[in-house]
Amino acid sequence: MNARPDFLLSVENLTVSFDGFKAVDGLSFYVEPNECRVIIGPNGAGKTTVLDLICGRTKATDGKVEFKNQELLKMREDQIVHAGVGRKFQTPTVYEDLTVFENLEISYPKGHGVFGALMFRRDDPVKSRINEIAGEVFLDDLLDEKAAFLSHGQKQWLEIGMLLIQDPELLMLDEPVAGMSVAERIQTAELLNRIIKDRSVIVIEHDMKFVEDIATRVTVLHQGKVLSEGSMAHVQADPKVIEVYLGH
Amino acid sequence: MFAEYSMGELGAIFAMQGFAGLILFSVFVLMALGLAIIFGQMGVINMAHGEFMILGAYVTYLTSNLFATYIPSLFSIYFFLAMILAFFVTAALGMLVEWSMIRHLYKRPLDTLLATWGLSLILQQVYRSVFGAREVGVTIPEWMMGSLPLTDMIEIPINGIFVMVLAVGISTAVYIMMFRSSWGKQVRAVTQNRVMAGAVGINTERTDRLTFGIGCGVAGVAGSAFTMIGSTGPTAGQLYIVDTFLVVVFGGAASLLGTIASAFSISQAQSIMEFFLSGSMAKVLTLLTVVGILMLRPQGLFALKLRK
Amino acid sequence: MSDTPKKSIKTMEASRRSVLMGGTALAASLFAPKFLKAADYPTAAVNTTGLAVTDEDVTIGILHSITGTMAISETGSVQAEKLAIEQINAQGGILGRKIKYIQEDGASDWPTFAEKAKKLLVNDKVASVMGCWTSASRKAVLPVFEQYNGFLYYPTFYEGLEESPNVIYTGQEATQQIIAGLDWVAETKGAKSFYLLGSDYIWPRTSNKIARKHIEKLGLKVVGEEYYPLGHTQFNSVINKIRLKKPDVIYAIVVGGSNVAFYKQLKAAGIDMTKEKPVLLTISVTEDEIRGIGGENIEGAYACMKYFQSLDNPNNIAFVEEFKKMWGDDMVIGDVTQAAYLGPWLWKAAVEKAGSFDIDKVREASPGIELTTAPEGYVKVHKNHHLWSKTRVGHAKADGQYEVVFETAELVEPDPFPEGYQ
Amino acid sequence: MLLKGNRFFSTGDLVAFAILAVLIFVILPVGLDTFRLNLFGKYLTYAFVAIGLVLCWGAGGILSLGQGVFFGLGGYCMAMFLKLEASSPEATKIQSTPGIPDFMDWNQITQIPLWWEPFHSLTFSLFAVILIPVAFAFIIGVAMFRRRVGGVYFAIITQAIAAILTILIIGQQGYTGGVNGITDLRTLKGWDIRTDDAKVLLYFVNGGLLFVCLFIAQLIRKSKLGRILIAMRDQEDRVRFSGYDVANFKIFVFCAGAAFAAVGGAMFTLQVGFMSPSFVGIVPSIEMVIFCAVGGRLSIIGAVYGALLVNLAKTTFSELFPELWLLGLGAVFIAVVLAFPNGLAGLYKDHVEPRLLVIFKRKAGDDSSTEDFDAIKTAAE
Repeated sequence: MNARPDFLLSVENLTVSFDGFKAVDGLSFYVEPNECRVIIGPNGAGKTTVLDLICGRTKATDGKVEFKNQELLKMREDQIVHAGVGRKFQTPTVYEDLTVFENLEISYPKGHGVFGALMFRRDDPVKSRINEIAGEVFLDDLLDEKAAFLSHGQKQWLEIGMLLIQDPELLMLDEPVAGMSVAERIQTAELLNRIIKDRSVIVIEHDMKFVEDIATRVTVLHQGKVLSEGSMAHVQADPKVIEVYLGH
Repeated sequence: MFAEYSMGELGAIFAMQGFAGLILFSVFVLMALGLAIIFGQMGVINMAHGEFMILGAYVTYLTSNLFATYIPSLFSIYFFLAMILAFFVTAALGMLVEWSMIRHLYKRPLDTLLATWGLSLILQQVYRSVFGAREVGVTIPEWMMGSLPLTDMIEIPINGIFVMVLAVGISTAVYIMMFRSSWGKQVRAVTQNRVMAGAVGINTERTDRLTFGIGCGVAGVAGSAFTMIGSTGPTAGQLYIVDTFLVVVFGGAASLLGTIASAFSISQAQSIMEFFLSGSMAKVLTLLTVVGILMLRPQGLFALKLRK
Repeated sequence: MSDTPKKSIKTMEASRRSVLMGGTALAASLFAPKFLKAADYPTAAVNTTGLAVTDEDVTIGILHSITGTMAISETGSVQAEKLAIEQINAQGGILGRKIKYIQEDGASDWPTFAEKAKKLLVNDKVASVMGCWTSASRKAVLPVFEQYNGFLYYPTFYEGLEESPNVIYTGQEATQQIIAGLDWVAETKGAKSFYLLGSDYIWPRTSNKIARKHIEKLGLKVVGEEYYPLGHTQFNSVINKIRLKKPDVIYAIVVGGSNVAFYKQLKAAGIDMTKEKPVLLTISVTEDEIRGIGGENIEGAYACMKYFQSLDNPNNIAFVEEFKKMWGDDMVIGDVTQAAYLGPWLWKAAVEKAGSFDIDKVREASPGIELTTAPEGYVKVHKNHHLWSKTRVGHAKADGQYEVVFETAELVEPDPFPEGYQ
Repeated sequence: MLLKGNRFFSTGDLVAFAILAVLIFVILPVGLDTFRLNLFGKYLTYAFVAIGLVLCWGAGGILSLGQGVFFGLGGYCMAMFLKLEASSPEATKIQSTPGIPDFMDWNQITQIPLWWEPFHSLTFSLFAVILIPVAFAFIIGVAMFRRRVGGVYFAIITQAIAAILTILIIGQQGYTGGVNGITDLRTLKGWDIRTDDAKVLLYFVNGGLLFVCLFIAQLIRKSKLGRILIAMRDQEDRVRFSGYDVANFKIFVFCAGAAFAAVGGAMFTLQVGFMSPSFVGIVPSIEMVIFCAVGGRLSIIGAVYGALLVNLAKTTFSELFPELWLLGLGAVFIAVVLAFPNGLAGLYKDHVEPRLLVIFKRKAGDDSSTEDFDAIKTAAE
């Protein structure tokens, strides 16, 4: 089976094994432009590992990952980012010793070489872009605050902001609302709904209500393999899914 | 270089050289085991490892003097008692150090390096003040210093055999303790996730202290054994530190088997090169090879592949 | 920094303590004291260059490592120098002045040596310095002594290749230690082949070079030559090589901690030195080192030195007694310790001959100075600033002492730049 | 208004730089005799290394236990030039081969080896002082950071490299001077570096270069690169997924640290008058880390004070209590790690700087904005 060019991302026969244990096993799926794909599945199904493989954090044992017809598996993490893939981690990963402004500034897609970084100037376009993004992720009042002092939910937003500023074509979010208060959750859902409009998104999420809200298609993973794929209604009705979820 | 020798001579030399390699291997294993526990399992960079070894050597020295003065009739077996004492004395010091210093630093592994370096300076000065700046001569029972002539050419040093037996014995003991006992499980649980281990009811403080103490104790036994083949002086411990760390790192820090495999490969490489090259160049080449391989394979020889 | 006055107070205390420890009943008979009165030598006349000389005393420096890896070796030298100073003071000092000393720690670190040497010369204006042990420390202080015109008494046997107007070398240079010993082993033991072994630095390398040339001159054979890094502790491989080559003589110049490891492993490998197959000849193991090695581990080896503690002459018997009285009965005295002991005495003799503390005059007076009271016997300063001395061979015994089995009939001339050996 | 600070220097930084400048260029030269001043000059050469370590370790989280290698390489490059100049045929006419360095003559080398030849040129030597260590650091950096070796592993490998280089230098004594090092250096282009005047001048050159390095380090820290280093130290993965090639940044900062160390080494050779393998090995390398830790691993100015104070303490302790100074030194290191992890700089930042700033602020008068005042308040809290 050849990768099809009309997909933004095609994952084919993706496999990784850790000392013989196949965490992801012959996995294939395709993401179209402007699609919001949600990956669900029980713990240990390999969801996070799939994201790790796509963004280069873990090296695949076998398979293909093509993004806009570029093979991602051969690229370094930073090259994958420059190709247009952004990744948010499960636990909020921000630079605690830096301010919110500086966190966003580091993610600003300019001056990414050593000398570029040395010569980087905080000029007006940079400032206005950072302000804009900060507004979008509800942090415009906290720009000079150290990230360490943010609440858990605010850190999640900051990380999303750090992705947005790169303007990726494919955004991968690992449990973006985990550990948030109800109010934060509502705000985040609204934020996500806004940002998934003009790009493709892969989301890992447990909250079914939330999944129903945003998903174009849902992929159910089980033991490193695709168990079911389709619309939310389709997978919810799939007996295999019901067995895996209820059988436990 | 071998043209002028008979086959018999060559065979004998290679046999003995192989044996020399095995002795070196045992020496490396003994040096590295304590550190493999402290550094490999606990992540503490103990720069005072050599000083703990020397403490074991000084304990042996004191024991030998005691026996020579008070019970000379039993002098020929004092060494066994000395090793046991060395274990407990260094383990006790190790636990004291863990309690006063190391336990505050588990989250800052690189800082343990600095603190233990400070400790090593202090220990060196204490040794110097107590035992004098000069090396002390540890008298080894006569039977341990001889050799077993196998053939006319091949002679096997008894202390070499002793070191080898000790290395095997201690490795086995450490292996059983770390991987076959419930206590070992606790140690591994604590080192992998301290908070979680505490939450499931493991007394993490006690486990840490005992682990560190045992690591130091093993170093003490090694130091005690090395009085047979090396020198005992305030600064002698520093000689061991580079080799020891390289052995542990090269093996893949968290793996005991790796430490042993690495001790084996480094010792064989060094022993072979020493035979064909001059001593200094052999040492340089051995170190370079190890560093080179580590650059290609930074996780060491044996490492678990894990999801990060 | 104003620690200089404090230092002198401390120094005086130290000397007082030492006086109590050592006792004043020195070998007065031996060193035939001639009490010179300071009044006969006015300070203005004996000290025209502003050295630390007063009407009562004269200050010198002691510069050795008290800390660090070299402290092991240098302790004996410090003790010997302090003993000599005590004895000189008990006899009334030099030109009627007591010797005070300022002791500095070189800390086994060469820039520290240079730094402290400069402090002693520039800040303390010491009239001479007893000090250094390793070649590296001497090389580090040498430019300082030459620049500020200081005067150093250097006690260690060393590789030669140096002749500074500002240094008196009280130890032997390499040829003095090597050639006679090789002749002896070739003659009495019938040695034909040699295996040269050393720690990897300049002294063993230079010494082995001279040894190789001489061995080849004698028409004999060097079957192996090998160096191990300083601090190396595993010698099984080289021991096997030695076994393979079957030399008549192992010529070993291993130093420091390596020494201990080498001899212990040699013995354990079944090479019994008392059987003299092969003969082990060393120039790096003094009685001091044997304490670390253990007499039982080196029994039967031969060492080539100019001094052994067991030398049987009245000078030495008195010296050993005084040394033990001052520093404890368990002390042993090696070649370098004795050479260090000569330093203050040679300086005293030179100052008295010159009638002045001025460095230039002391330097001028130094060649030709004789010491009949030296523990090693009679020594004389050569015009190349080294000492004429005898070469002796000692046979190591299990109790850690050497039995002297040979000594050259005449004093051996020092030759720091030996023609034909370079 | 100078004191208001700018993109690269906050007011606090300016005050700290100014105090250090006054100390180095006014107080020490006025207060000390040439001998002591020369000592402080020597201490300051270690400050170069410590500044590099602040960048590598404090900011970037890369702990190198082999900075002595770069210090030594820089120092040896300088020493080779000076030695060749000191080995003129007239000065070495007693040798069997006049015109070559004395240690070569003792080792039966009759001709200057090819790789020594370029060191006849001062220009080449000065370039080599920086470029050779940097190239070496680059090779190590590429090999290690590309393979993602970091943390403890990096520390131990650099330590092993220091050990290897020491054995090599000692073993190849015909070409390197062996364990004695390259000694008896006299003149630089005919100018006697051993005189008191020369020492004073060298002290000031050294101080000047130190400030150049401090300035460069400050630029690096205050640029986006500096913030990336901190980001990298705390969340290396996140930096990767923000689109940075982390290895390049590590290589850069490691090379920068090596360059600083090399300058320090060259100045050391000039001021002390020799170079030997005892500055290359493990012990000096770890001591250099300790200077940095005592000064405060996050502060470049702190690093300078750390180098000064530890060395001063070492000299003073060893003069006053020669038999006990190791105890004191060891205790200081443990205390710094356990009780003051941010070293002297941490103490200064918490207790001294806020008060100083208030004083300067008053003098600065109306120019100071309320924004700055807030900053002071935050710092004070």
